[in-house]
Amino acid sequence: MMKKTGMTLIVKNVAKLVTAFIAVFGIYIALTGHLAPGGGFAGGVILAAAAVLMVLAFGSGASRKLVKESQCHTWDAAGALGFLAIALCGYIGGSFFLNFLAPGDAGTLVSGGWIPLSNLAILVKVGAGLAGVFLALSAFRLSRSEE
Amino acid sequence: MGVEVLVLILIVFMFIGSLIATESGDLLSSVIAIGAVGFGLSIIDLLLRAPDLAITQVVVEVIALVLLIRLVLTRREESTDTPRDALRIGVVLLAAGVLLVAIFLAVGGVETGAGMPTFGEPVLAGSRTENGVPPGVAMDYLERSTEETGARNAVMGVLLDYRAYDTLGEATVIFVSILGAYALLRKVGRRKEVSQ
Amino acid sequence: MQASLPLLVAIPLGIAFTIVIVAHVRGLKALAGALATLAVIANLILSLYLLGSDEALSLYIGRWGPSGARTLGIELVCDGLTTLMLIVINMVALVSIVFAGPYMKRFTKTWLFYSLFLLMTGAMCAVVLAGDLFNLFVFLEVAAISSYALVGFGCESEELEAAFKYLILGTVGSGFILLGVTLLYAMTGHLNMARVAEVLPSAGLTSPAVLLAAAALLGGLALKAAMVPFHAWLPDAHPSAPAPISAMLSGVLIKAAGVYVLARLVFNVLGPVPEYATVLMVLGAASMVIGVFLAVGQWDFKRLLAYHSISQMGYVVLALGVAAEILATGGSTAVAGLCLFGGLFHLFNHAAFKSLLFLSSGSIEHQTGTRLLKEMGGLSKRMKVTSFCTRVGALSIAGIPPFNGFVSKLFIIVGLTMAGHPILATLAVLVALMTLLSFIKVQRYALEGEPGEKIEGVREAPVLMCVGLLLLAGVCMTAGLATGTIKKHVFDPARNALMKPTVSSTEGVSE
Amino acid sequence: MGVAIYLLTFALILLGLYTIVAKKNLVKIIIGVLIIEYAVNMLLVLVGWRRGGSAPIQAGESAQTFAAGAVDPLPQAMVLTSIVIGLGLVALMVVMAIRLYEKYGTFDTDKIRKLRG
Repeated sequence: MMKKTGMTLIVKNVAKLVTAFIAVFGIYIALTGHLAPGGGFAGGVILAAAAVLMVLAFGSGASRKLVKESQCHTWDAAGALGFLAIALCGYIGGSFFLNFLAPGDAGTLVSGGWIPLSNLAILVKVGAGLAGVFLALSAFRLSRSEE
Repeated sequence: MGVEVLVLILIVFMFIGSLIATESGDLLSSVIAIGAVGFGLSIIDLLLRAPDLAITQVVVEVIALVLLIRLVLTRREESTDTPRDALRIGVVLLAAGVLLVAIFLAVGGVETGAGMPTFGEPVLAGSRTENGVPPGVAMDYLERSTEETGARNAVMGVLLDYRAYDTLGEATVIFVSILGAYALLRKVGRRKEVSQ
Repeated sequence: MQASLPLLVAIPLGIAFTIVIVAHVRGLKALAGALATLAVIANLILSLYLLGSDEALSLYIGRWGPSGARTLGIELVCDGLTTLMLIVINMVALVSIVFAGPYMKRFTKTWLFYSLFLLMTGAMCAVVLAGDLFNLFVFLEVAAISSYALVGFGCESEELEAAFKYLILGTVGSGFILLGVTLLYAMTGHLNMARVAEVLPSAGLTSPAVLLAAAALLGGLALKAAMVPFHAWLPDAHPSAPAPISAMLSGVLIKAAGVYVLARLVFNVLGPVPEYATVLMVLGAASMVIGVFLAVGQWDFKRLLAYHSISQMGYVVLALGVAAEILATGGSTAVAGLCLFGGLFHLFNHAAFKSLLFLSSGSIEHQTGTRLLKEMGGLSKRMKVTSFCTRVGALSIAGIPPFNGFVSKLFIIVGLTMAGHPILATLAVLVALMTLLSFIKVQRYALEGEPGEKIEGVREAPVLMCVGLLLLAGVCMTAGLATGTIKKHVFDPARNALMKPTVSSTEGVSE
Repeated sequence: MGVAIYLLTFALILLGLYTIVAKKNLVKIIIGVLIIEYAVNMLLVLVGWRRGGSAPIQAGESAQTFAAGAVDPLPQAMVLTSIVIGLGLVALMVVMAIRLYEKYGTFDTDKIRKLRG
């Protein structure tokens, strides 16, 4: 029960710090997607990379206590649903996928109408989805080894 | 000129990397070689002025490599080198030869205007105007994206506004494959007991 | 009416996402099936509603309509052919999902199944609605990826093996389709199908680069449609999937993602050129003949059905190819129309009877636990409804007069003869006879005779499964008799959509 | 120069195809798919590039100047989508291959052959 999982204490502590930075960077990349290179998808993958680091450093058991796979599913679906909802909101303005928000001042964070929102939805979707796959894969053991 | 030379060198590098990945006897080296190919592609993206792609390619490459290494490490015993099947390879080479000729015709027909546009002179730049092919939609995106969508990054403008519906498809693709991965990771797909 | 087009995609996708959330809420897991059924019913109603429009509908996503000679946004097009495909997709989807209710009880985590099923259905609707090459590719991928996962849903070793094979070949096909789209974009600077079709002649309809693009596209799509040199994955993948998915794959997916796109590209985008027509005719004739030869020797019921799918789709592609040839060489449009009607009607009929047969085989497998014909026998005494439906499906596919398969095969054969291809027509007749022979075997071994030891104590399938079967049997029996009415309302618009030069209705819009 | 670049890209596609057809190891087959994917994505970026072009991110210049000098954003948007599709496929292929390994104990396609083909 007390079997040590994951890597050494140094790695774990560094990983704790770095994971936070990576996650913040992923969110930053996604939110500034309409201004600079990047976008929701790249941000989401970076977010998932933070989860990968966590799984590698702490082992799958400890990570799964922190983040449950079912939560990943739910957030994954919620992100997708959010993006679809943005699309359907277009009907308020008259048509599917209508970007009816004002474009705003090009170059500022709040510009591009719904583009930042879409990026956010994709960030949540991709990040949660890929993190979930990693958790599932890290927990997967060949059944023959259990015998 | 400089960019083209660099791109050519990088493509040669990618080709060699792919060849190593294909022919290497050790699976882990294969996977790492293909990772190098991916990073080569992301540098090409950078050289060809596609920073969005470069970033995405790098992060995706990292994730794909982790996945592939996870796959290779699954294996317990060293797998034997795969035997070659002469007939199969012969067929492939033949088909490849025929295709190469066709491709050469297509790319080489530049002078007559019947082939692909010359590298570096896309339809966007008006290379086909005299044949009656106008610059296409790309010009409109560049001219109007900032004004109409408010996104300075024209790629994001295209991706999330002009062609947002594609992006819905893209989000769905990743959703589907993740869901599919979960579905295939189930230990027990079918309950064994007979109904009734 | 236009505004409802995106809903055909948004409803299944939205419900599929919702199912995943709902499945993680305690006590709501059982809702997945009901939600999915509702979504498919809504889609079917929508597509029947679209049948009421006389002209082709076109919708630009967002506010990005045509500007001058260019189309910035993505266009959804709903003409006669699209409506036909939408009805086929949603009809088979509805029956399959009703059937899946009891059938999927043996599987674990069925909410994954329902979600993937809806994603596949929604993506196929998106494929047939797409008026844009890249959009078409994206949704082809969604449909394909969900089908890869669904083929392996049982997680047995054979199923995973088939799924992997299918995945690899399917992905190669997609790669070539994307290559073709890339080349077309490089040549024309457009992605909108109608615009590409407009600009393509100035790049030369049969110039080397366009031919290369067409070769990549046709090759990739032939792989998706499992035409003969590229058919290796189908006889593994279709039988391995759970029965409702087999029905969806054979009944709909190879049509929506393969034959439909082939037809759309050849007739509406690349233009019916003799070269492509020849390709289609060769692919079609080869699939038709080789598929049936491979089918005759099979003893696994589902595998036999899978090979017949190749053969029957060969009929459709052959008819389309002959029609393209006539249109390309400037022959009689009446004959071309006849071939097209035969081909499209056969596509519809195949969707009905092949889904019916796959679902019947699923019902038999569910009750008896075997797929081998030799282990069955005497089922007509034990499973009356299933046997009746199997008979109806077998008679339809074999082309026995009052059933729908007869009518469409007749039209194809007459069309081939009138188009001056008596040899092909003879081949078609021979293949029909072989099909009949093969299904006599099914009747003889599975349904007639004395019950084998495995069959003792077998009971009829659950009610919902029988309801699904009877629905499709009804379609098979009425479609042949009501050919005239259906032709006028469904198939004539579909045929006209293929016979006019461009896919879109944009030329009607004056800018 | 341009022709050489195009030809090498096509050669890369063919190399991927060769890998898929001739190799009998699941990992190698997956690598073949990846090679095809890279090559097609690269071709898309190549056809959108214009000599001396700038990145399609408008900094401060007028729309006309920007449009006259930037590379084509549409293929880039397409590649972005295509990369995502590729990642999804990799995830699915890896999962399938792991499951196949679990069932058969090998990556060799010759030994993974319960189906009659």
